Amino acid sequence: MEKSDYLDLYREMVVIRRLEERAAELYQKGKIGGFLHLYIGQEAVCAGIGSVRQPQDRIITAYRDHGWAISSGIDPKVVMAELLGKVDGCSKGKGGSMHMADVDKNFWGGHAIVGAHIPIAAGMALGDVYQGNDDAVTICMFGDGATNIGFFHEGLNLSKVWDLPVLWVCENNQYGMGTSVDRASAVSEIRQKAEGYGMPNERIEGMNVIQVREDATRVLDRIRKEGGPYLLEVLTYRYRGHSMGDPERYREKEEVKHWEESDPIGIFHKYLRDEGIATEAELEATFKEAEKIVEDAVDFAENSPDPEDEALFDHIYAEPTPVEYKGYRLERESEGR
Amino acid sequence: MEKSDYLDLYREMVVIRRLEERAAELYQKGKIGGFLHLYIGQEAVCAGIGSVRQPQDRIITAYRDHGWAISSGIDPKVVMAELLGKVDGCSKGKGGSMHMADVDKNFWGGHAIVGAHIPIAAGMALGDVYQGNDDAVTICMFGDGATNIGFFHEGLNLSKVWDLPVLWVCENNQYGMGTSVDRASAVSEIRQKAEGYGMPNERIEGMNVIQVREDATRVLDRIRKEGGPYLLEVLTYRYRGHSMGDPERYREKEEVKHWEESDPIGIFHKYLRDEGIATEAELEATFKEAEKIVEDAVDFAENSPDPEDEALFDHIYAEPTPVEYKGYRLERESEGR
Amino acid sequence: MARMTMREAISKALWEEMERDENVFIMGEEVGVWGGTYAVTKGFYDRFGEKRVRDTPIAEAAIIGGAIGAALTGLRPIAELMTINFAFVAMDHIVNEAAKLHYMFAGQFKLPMVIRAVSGGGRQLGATHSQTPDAVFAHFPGLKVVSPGTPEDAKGLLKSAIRSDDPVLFIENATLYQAKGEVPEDEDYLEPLGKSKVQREGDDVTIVAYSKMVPSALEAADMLAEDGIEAQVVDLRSLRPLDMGPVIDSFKRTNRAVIAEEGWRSYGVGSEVSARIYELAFDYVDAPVKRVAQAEVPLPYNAHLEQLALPQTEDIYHAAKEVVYG
Amino acid sequence: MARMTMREAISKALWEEMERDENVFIMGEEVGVWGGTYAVTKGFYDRFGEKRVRDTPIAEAAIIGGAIGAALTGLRPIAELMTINFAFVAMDHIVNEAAKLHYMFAGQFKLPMVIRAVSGGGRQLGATHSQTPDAVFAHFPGLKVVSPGTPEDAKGLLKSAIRSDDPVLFIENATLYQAKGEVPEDEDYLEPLGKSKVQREGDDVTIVAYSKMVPSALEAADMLAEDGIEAQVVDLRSLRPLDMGPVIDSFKRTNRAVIAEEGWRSYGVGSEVSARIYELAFDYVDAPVKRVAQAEVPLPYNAHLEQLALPQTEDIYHAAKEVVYG
Ligand SMILES: Cc1ncc(C[n+]2csc(CCOP(=O)(O)OP(=O)(O)O)c2C)c(N)n1
Ligand SMILES: Cc1ncc(C[n+]2csc(CCOP(=O)(O)OP(=O)(O)O)c2C)c(N)n1
Ligand SMILES: [Mg+2]
Ligand SMILES: [Mg+2]
Repeated sequence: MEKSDYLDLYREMVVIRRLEERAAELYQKGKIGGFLHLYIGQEAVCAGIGSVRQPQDRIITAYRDHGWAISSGIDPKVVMAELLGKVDGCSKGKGGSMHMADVDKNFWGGHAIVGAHIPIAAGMALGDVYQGNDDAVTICMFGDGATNIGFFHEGLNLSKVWDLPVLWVCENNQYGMGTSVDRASAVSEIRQKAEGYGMPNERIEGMNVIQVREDATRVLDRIRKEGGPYLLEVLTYRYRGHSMGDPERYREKEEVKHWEESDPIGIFHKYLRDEGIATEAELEATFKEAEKIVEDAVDFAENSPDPEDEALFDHIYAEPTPVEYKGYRLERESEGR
Repeated sequence: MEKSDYLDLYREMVVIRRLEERAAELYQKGKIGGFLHLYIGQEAVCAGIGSVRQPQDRIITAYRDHGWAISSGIDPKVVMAELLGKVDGCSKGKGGSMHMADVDKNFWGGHAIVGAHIPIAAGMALGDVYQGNDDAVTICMFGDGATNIGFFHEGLNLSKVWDLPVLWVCENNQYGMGTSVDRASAVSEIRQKAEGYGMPNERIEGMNVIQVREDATRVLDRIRKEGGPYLLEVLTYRYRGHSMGDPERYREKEEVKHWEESDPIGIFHKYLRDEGIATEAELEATFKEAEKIVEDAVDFAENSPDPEDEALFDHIYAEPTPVEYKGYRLERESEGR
Repeated sequence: MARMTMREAISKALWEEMERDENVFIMGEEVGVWGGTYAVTKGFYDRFGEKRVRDTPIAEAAIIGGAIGAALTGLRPIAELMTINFAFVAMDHIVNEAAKLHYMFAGQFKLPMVIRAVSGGGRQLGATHSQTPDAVFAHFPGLKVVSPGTPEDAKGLLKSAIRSDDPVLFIENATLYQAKGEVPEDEDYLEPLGKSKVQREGDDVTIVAYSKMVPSALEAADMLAEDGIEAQVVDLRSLRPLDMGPVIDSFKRTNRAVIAEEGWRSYGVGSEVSARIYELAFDYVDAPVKRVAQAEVPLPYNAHLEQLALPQTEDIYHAAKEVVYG
Repeated sequence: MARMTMREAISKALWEEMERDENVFIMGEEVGVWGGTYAVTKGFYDRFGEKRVRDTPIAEAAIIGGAIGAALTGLRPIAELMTINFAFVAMDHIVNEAAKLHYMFAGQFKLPMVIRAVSGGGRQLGATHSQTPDAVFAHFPGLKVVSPGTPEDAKGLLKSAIRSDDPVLFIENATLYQAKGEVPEDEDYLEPLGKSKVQREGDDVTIVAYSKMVPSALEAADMLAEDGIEAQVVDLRSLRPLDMGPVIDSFKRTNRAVIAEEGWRSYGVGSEVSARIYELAFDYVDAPVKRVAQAEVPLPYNAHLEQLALPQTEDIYHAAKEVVYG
């Protein structure tokens, strides 16, 4: 990695963090609605894996997707616009926080039903194999909680039976909403579940972006060479509640504090400085750039218009298809009542 | 075991076999309809486990349930009547082949949706624990194919997280319809799936009823002592097609022949004779008794009446509840049109 | 009577039934330590302990399947699905197992269980989390489907559902949790399952509604009253069984009807009610029955578009005026 | 034209589309080595190989989820669900993913996929295996739901479904597989999705039907003709979109209608069609529209009871006579 690559990675992580912080504020102000799941604390995972994945590698994740959207190359402006439900958002305001995607960047969302995207990921990998895209790996993220749902089982089994090139990444942040791994899962190490599928697996630490990069590189190489799926459990932590309005009765303040000591941005900052890759001043400047990027994103998003009313009926189908019913008001208007 | 117990067990296995053979004939004659899944070849499993389970142990299985119905204590007459859809059947003709049950015998069916009964079994075990029925084990059977569906995953995980006394029994007859284990499952030993739940497990041979008895006794004892679930994979084979009308393109005649050499009835017969437990003449006599029992069952079933028309509307709900619609003809009649 | 929110009424019903009967217990995601995603079971874990307030893994089929199994042993589980959108993950257990086991085994199996689930849109949760697919569940004989529109009914119906020996899908509406009303304090206050109820009297037009659309219909009725039109509001409360009695009684006087539902129109609740009105009161029809429902799109995240798609009080008001004036 | 069974017509449509487009492939339980549970894909495995005729584990969510993923990469999967009863196991993927992904991501995702499933009762398969819950799927915008009543339409509609860029649930009826009819041999013979079709002309009464009820309606029409009543039979063919055009055209002449469906009546197909007839042709109604449907019970195993519950040709005949003579 060049120095600039390091700084790019650092900037990206700060952008992700900062964007989440601003999103939380905008949520409090009522500018963002619905559910908002912040990625704060997990940045090393998306930044690490995102920085080593190849363009042909498909990325697909759950609803905690802002970090992955940015690491996949979506402009923070576009991410923020989607959060505000604006027409310049990556899903034109129709998807919101949980449904970011940019197909051109090979980023396939953002899926809100726990675990439902897991079999979909297997299917995408099948698509690549079928079409002879031999070098492509589908990288599919899900939480620790998601590994208890049937979709996980069916998806992992299929990927192994059909020997599909999928990197299954469990972002184990130790809770599914308020339920700790031990209270929901028969095994405390998620990687152990792969044993039931005879699937190679490992657990890695997820707070050090450099380490995540290296591990991900190694595992992606292995899949490209040997084919077949691999389960990577990445141990991480979310500093904020599950979503906005989480009473957080399920964990102690001390536990959060403890994990904040391994803040992935702090660790990377220290590493860059201690290794002499960048000076404090350079890091400071990069940090400022990141903040500016996010402020610009907020401005952009706030100035982006709402979708037109007619957009309500776009994209129900890919082919021209009559709308069954437009709601009482619009039907009335269109009938000139 | 007393000598009479041995002969009872032998008789039971022959009854099960013979009942299936007669059912196949009655199916060909159009007296049995729907799907008919024969248990022939697997008799040692239900006879072995059924003979050592305690009355408080709940039995629940899939649609291949005639053997389990008999081993659970349902009179073959009643089983045959159900196959013919008659009012004297255990489900009064409403359930048919796939839905035998007798709650008084703690036999909870007969379930036709692959794997759907697995979480139900976990719930029954929960019910026992909740109510302090400490000595009860829920014994839940399913096929090798069923271990690939999400229900299996959710049910096994729950049983381990809540430490429920369930004996999970996979009757691995090596095919789910026409798909061999290797083509459908990531691991060829089903027992290995238990590793993903940190669950004790083992694979046993399923053609020798004495061996199955011993293994089941040991495992049931263990559950009663130590609590928690256990996965027992029982290797067996079905000699007939998956159901009537199976083209059997998926296996060689030789393979079936090979397994017929380990016919569980033949093995037990030989054992009883070689160990000097019974003479050939006694076995012959017992075999005849079994045949007679089945013929009586057929007579009984054929002479049992169809349910009355009104039975159509019984048991939609446990509480008196209006029927939403009785069909055009009956509505018409009841309105006197 | 005490004034309380729908959330409190539901919570009270659960609490009282838990106190009354040891066999009643709750299982679902975040029902315990968290106190319920919508705070309905706040305090329950402390009072009743982890035996009776059971946090589950994220595994909806295991939640419903597990509840079925427990019910078979004589317990009275209340399984919470967090939202009805996740019911599809457990769909087989709801419609193929819970709805059918009693019948298939000729009455041998009893399933005294309740499935609680939150339905409805309007909170910018996007297409997968905002559905009102209630009619879909009501299609299946063997299941009872109940959805209250007022705090009072919420309490009385939920208590009846818990005491019922049949599987009941109890659908709540998240945007109604704050709605207030007078609620009987009697611990044996029960509302019968499968009975519609007149929530407002009027002779000019019948408005049929349930759940979220009940307060909307009542609001619309107030607006109509200012125009001199008296609307009778009939709350279905139960979608299966569907009690047309009070609807038809009203319709025979008003000869005009509007049906309001939050979900999609096609193959929805309004379809069935409309079809039955014509079947049961053909000779009383003075004007075409009107249906007010959700625009048939997967609900978008954007607040403005979402509201555009959802049926509004004004829609009911306009529909009623049109049906009265032709 | 060639005379063939519905099974052959469906098989032919699949075969031709597989030959035409490399991106078309089949996945599902027993579609390959076995040749399809209902023998629809017999010979496909030998011709197209295991790459394109893929036997799956028993894992319906993986089948539909996998097909969705493959479709996203540009392939045209045909996922087979064996029977629609197992669709509930994959319900989330059908209604929350397949039906919504295109919309939620503002058109970025395309899902050119077909889900084939067998619906219907009458084969003594018991309550869990005998359902006709087609309306339930048709409730969801974003999905297209098609169900043919004749071999000809089966071929033309299935080919259109495979070529469509939208997710299509294609519902077949097992008891119709042996039904025979003339089928165009043209490899580009396509029937448009979302269009109803008149299967018989008549001026006295409109019979609306689809799938299994189409031949029943035609039979009933023959019986009626002997009584001097000429029925027009309109085959919906598609439940979503639902094309009322030909129904209303016919109804405006006949002023009387019977709707026949195999599934349960409440919240079924007839509800929607009935409600729409009154909405679209209120001034033309001469008699109450009648619905013929399945008795609302989980279907029993016993053959006699099962047939008692299922709608019969005679029911359509009687309903039509009643609607004509009042
Ligand atoms: C099928 C389903 N059930 C429940 C939910 C509600 N829900 C949303 S997120 C979540 C917790 C998921 O935990 P985990 O997989 O660990 O991911 P994390 O939120 O920790 O990133 C739950 C229960 C859902 N969206 N889908
Ligand atoms: C959810 C579901 N999918 C498919 C089927 C159709 N089906 C019935 S039995 C069966 C094979 C099951 O194989 P296995 O679990 O090995 O049991 P076995 O028949 O060998 O006893 C299939 C696919 C079903 N009943 N339910
Ligand atoms: Mg988590
Ligand atoms: Mg098997």
